[in-house]
Amino acid sequence: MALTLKEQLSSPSGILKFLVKYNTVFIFILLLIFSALISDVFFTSVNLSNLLKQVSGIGIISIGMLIVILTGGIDLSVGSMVALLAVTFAILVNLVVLPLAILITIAIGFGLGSISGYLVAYQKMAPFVATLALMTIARGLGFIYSKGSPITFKTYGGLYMSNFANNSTLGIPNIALVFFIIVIITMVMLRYNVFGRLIIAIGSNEEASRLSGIKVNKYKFLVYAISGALAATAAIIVASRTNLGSPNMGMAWELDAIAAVVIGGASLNGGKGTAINTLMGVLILGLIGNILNLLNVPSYPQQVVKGGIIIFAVLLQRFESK
Amino acid sequence: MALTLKEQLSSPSGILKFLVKYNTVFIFILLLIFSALISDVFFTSVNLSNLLKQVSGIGIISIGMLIVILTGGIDLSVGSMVALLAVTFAILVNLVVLPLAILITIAIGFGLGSISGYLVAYQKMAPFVATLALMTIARGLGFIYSKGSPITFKTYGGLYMSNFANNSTLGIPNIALVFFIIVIITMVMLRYNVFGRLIIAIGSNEEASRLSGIKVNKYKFLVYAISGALAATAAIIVASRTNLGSPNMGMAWELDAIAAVVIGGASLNGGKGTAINTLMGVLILGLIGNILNLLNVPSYPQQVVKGGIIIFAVLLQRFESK
Amino acid sequence: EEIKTTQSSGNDTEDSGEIFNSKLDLTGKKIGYCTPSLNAPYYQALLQSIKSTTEKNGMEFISADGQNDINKQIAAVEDLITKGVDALLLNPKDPDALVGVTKMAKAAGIPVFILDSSINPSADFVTTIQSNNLANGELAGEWLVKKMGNKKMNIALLSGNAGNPVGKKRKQGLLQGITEEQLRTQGKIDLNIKTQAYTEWSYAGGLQAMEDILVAHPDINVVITESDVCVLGAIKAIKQAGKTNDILIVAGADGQKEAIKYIMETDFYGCTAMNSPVQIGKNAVKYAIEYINGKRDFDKTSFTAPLLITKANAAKYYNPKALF
Amino acid sequence: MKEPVNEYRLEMSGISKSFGVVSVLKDVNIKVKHGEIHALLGENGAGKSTLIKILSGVHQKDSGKVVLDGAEINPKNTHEGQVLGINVVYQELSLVKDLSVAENIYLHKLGASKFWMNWKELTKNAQELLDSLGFKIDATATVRDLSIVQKQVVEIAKAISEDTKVLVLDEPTTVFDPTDIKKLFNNLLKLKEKGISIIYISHHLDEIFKIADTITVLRDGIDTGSVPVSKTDKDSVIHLMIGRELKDLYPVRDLKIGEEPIFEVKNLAGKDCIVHDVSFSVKAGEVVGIAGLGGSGRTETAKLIFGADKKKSGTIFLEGEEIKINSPVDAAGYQIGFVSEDRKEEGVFLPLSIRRNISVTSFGSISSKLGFINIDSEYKKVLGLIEKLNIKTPSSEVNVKNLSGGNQQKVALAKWLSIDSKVIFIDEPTRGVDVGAKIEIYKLINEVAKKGVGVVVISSDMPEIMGISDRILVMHEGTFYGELQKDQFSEENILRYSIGEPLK
Ligand SMILES: Nc1ncnc2c1ncn2[C@@H]1O[C@H](COP(=O)(O)OP(=O)(O)OP(=O)(O)O)[C@@H](O)[C@H]1O
Ligand SMILES: Nc1ncnc2c1ncn2[C@@H]1O[C@H](COP(=O)(O)OP(=O)(O)OP(=O)(O)O)[C@@H](O)[C@H]1O
Ligand SMILES: O[C@@H]1[C@H](O)[C@H](O)CO[C@H]1O
Ligand SMILES: [Mg+2]
Ligand SMILES: [Mg+2]
Repeated sequence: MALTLKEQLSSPSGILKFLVKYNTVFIFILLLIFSALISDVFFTSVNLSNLLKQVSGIGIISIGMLIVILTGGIDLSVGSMVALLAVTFAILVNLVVLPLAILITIAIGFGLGSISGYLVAYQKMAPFVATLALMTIARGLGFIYSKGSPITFKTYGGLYMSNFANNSTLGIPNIALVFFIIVIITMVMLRYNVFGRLIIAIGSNEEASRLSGIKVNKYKFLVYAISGALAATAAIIVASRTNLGSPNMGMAWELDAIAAVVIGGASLNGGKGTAINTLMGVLILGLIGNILNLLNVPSYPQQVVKGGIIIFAVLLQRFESK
Repeated sequence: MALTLKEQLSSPSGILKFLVKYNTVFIFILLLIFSALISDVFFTSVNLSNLLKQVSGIGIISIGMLIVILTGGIDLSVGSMVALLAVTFAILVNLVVLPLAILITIAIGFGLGSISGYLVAYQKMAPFVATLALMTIARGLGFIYSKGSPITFKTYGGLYMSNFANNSTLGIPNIALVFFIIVIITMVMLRYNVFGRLIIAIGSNEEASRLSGIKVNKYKFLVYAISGALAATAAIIVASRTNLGSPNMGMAWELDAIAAVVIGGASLNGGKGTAINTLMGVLILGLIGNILNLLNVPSYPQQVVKGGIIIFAVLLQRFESK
Repeated sequence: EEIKTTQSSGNDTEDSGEIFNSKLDLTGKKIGYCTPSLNAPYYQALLQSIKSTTEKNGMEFISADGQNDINKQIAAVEDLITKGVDALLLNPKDPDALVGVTKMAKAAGIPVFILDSSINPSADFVTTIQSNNLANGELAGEWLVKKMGNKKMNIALLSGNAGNPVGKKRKQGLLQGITEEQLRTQGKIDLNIKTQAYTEWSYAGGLQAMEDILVAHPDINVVITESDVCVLGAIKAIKQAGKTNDILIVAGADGQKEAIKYIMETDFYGCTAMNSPVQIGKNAVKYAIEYINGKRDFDKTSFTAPLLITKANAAKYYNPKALF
Repeated sequence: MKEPVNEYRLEMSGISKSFGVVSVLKDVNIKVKHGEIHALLGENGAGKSTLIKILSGVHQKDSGKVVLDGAEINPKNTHEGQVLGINVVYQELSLVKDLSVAENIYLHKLGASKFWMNWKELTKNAQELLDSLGFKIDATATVRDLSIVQKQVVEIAKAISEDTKVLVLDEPTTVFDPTDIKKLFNNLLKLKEKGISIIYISHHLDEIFKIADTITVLRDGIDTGSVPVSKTDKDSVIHLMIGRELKDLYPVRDLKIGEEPIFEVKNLAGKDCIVHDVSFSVKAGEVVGIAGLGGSGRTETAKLIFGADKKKSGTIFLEGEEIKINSPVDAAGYQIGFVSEDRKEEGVFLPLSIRRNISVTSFGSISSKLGFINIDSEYKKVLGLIEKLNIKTPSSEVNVKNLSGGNQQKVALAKWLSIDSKVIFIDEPTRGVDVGAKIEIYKLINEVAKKGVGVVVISSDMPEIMGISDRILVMHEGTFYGELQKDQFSEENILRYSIGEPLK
């Protein structure tokens, strides 16, 4: 009969299942060990903290992407949203008190995401098209509001954010902490919260969900709105790190985010994917870039090698899950 | 019984079906009429021929994208492939006779596409990841081979191609003719050819196709290879139009191509989509850019308006198909 | 080849319009400008300069954006030609790829002015208006050697994006400046560039590149760059690593206001060279007006004067209200 | 007909198969003669489908031997199986929805065929085949647009489109009404005459005794031997299957039915379907059956009421008050439940665990205000239901796609029967469920009704609908043609109303 989680883990086939479910973790650890072996500076605390800082922004939007992908959708607008919202935040931080600036930025992110959500959920537009349109619109607005130039933080609030974004707590960069907290919340939500359960259900069989009386449209709407709010969070973080908001930020980040989610084993058809594996996907992609830089691989071949490592990592993952 | 077009059109419900099936055509015609009304230079033969020239390259890769998407896959590498293959063609055209240069370029495109095809079909990699890796690799190789700079056509063969690419036959630009021929072949293939029917079958229900003894892997492999060959064709065309091959070509074209296919009503889950509607998707996207330029809309707002028109066009399409 | 040079005025005023003499009535004349992209403040500033100068002179301004794609820029120029303009100002994304459309313009009777970037001499154009990227780079390189003297240099190079011809010119200039000056003053070349990274002309790109460089090459004491923008983000990483006293920054362009401010206020940002979008824009419109008035004997290249900005003269070129 | 060389056309001997640590088949033997209809019976999860899939090449056996016409075979995939003359109608529909009916029927040939499609011939052959089966289906139609019955017919046509030696039908009639079943049986008898060996899997024992020659019963992956139909009867077969006697299949309906209708529908009509002028009511504690032929609009009626399809007109009353239902969300909000007949597409979440499937409708009772789920309560509830419905699984964490068909059906039911409803619509409640489990489901329906819920059961299974209903409404061409009270229940009466004729 049915086993509890603990019982399931303690049986030998349970361990195997665990390995399969979290194989991305092992790929990441493998890459980590490998990197430490070939570069003596890789495993320094400075570098690891750099690595974490470098991935936090993309990491946060990847979590938004994950929940959208879980419902079987996709959000191409996140990169441009980061740009527009970074500009928005930079404007706001120079105008109003910091907490308000943060709040309004996240609210705007939520609102913009809602537009995609509305088009997908209530107007039945293909998510790819709806969010592609929003991607263009957000980038355009970013340029319009910033007049094409970066907007620098000028107030004390900006300075505070900039310090926050570049400092660490207990050795972990603050912005990475923000990222990790978001990952943990998402983990908990996907396992133990009704919202999480329902978006997975929707992604694995939308028609069955509808006929189970689930408010499919509401949840589909919400995931895009949340993705927008997370893009705002990422925007605040990346703007604070550079002390300015630029309409050029987040270029093509949507691709990186989708890649992180998919490398984390999620299916673009929906219903499959976990926050912890997405975190691994983010770290794997970040690590590849970092180690190639440390090894001084010139830029052109770097792209080739990067593609090769992605293929290798995913093949390894397949192999493990066999 | 299969009805001919005429029969379909002669019954009232047939007309309705036709309207629904080809509603993208009507959206396009609507945009066309609208454009002609608001810009007096739009409907000049020069402008129309420009428009056709402008869309041919992306159009050709969109057809490759369509057949990949029909199987339920996706090919993110096409934009980078255009870059790498344009460089390849420029190198070759300066080295060997023209027909050979064309042949080898297409063969290389087919070969590179085969790598994605192999990874997806035989190694069961997620198409998004496999082709993303190839996207990075192809762009990197393009930079390596060209040493980062464009390679100019220097021989008579190059001159010939350049003339071909910039001239028209019977008022239609030659490269648009190439595009149209590819569209027609694909149309015929998807309706009357076994290969075409089988890729629809695979995209519609891969498991059932496998159970019916269809060589699913072979066909999945082939669509990526063909997409590669079509990227090569597009590369030859865009290189010839500019007289050179540059590793910066085709930036983000994969997104435009996917957008064209999806605006053409295809489903990213596979099994649904037609060449004629993809052609319309390509023309709609090209037309939006063209008319906004003609109307002198500045670049930043242009992006916003473009996004708005995409949403509008797709909503209209939904409305019509109700 | 003759070269004509005008004085750089810097990014003085927000409102950069200037009225030029014209015998003909310019009302109703159209100036078209095609930018390779608008994804850099520089391009935005250039566009604004052209726009305001055009409008100040009573003409209509039309623009088109190549969206960072060779083929899309060709399409954009074609659309401008279709619309019909009296002069086409073109900032080509690629020196060879845009040759065809200049011929198309000529066939339509439209004079083409190349600005900021270069184009293949076989193109049909009236003149090229740009800053002297090579000479500017050289000035910066020389300055660096003078500053460092015999001290051992471990250099990191921050570039824009792969394959960018303007970036390449500036890099050549920098290296030439360094080696020439070393040969002249020390009789040897000691050029030690330990690494290069691309920043995609962005703050965030520069920051990330610099973080990794500082880990991999802790002994770096000089950063040279093709543009201020590549290094402005990197400064964060340098500060974070507490190395502002150990590293000297030398830029081959642009004289962006943030960079000038650093030069004025700090010691680690050594110098940059003037590449004024305002000036280039003004000059371009000025030449177009001259052409409309019948002038035909233009030099093939019209450089703005090479100019190095250092602590000594920075205040003169600093304008906090400038677009760029 | 040529005299066969071997006594048996097909011999499967010593077949064993495990999925991971779960052993599904243990040393199973089955022998099928030429021109024989051989019934394969057993409880849900006994291993019937698995055995068939080994025969056809979907699964590979762990040990044992399969001999066809005297030669050992080892099909690596279904295509090899097909080439050898083994054609299967699988339990789960597996059609290619974006292709036409004709293409689906000849899909396996397309894979092997030349370059060009011969549309004319393809369509002609398919149409002839369908017509010969006696079902009305347009061969050029896209499969996506067919009803579930029509899809099942296409599956059957697909399997017999090839010259076949062994035809396997894995529960082909679960969506069929009696007339459809009759048509199918006529076809099977014709094939049998041609010497084709047929393996027939069904939980409808009446069918088996009508058509089969021999019976093999599987129990927990072990075969209990084969007997000719003439030498056995229903009770002993049931005993073999579940290891005990079954006294009453249908529970006694001795409960109190309310006076007032709890739920009432007036003049319902659908926007894009045949349903029109539908009026009926259900009282608290009442089980109302809806009978009718395939395509008569029963499913569409339920879906209209539940808000899954668009209504044209009609009013709905719940506990005497008019309510508006525009979507399933509204319906669920009014505590109206609906179990779909199409479990794969509309019922279960195949890639999710049993626990996650069942919980979907019942988070209210096991989660806090903020939506945090009390995992202990969840486990308790789910394990209780697994036990109650006798769902055969090693744990609640098994993905539903790895369950046998009948057990999937139980999961789909558990989702709705476990929560508090006022009215519940159940479309084909026991599709693919074995006799033993059927009782459990009937009991459960009874229990639910006892709580004062109005239950509407749609079923094509005559004995079932007569066994559990208090009243039967018979649908004909989109509307109720007549109503039968308990004392009027008979197959004949139902059929008369179904074809639009008055009672005798
Ligand atoms: N792919 C699989 N992985 C794991 N277990 C499986 C798999 N397929 C089937 N099983 C298990 O094997 C057992 C036998 O299943 P099978 O489908 O053969 O039963 P069945 O006799 O056809 O039942 P039903 O009457 O419900 O269709 C079941 O317990 C099922 O859970
Ligand atoms: N066997 C059939 N023959 C012809 N048409 C059918 C058949 N089955 C379904 N249909 C079509 O489906 C529609 C009604 O389907 P619905 O599913 O509501 O019927 P049903 O009575 O529930 O039958 P079942 O669920 O057994 O298919 C009709 O409009 C009819 O066109
Ligand atoms: O100098 C400018 C700027 O640095 C811009 O960012 C890229 O192009 C160059 O022309
Ligand atoms: Mg079964
Ligand atoms: Mg039904």
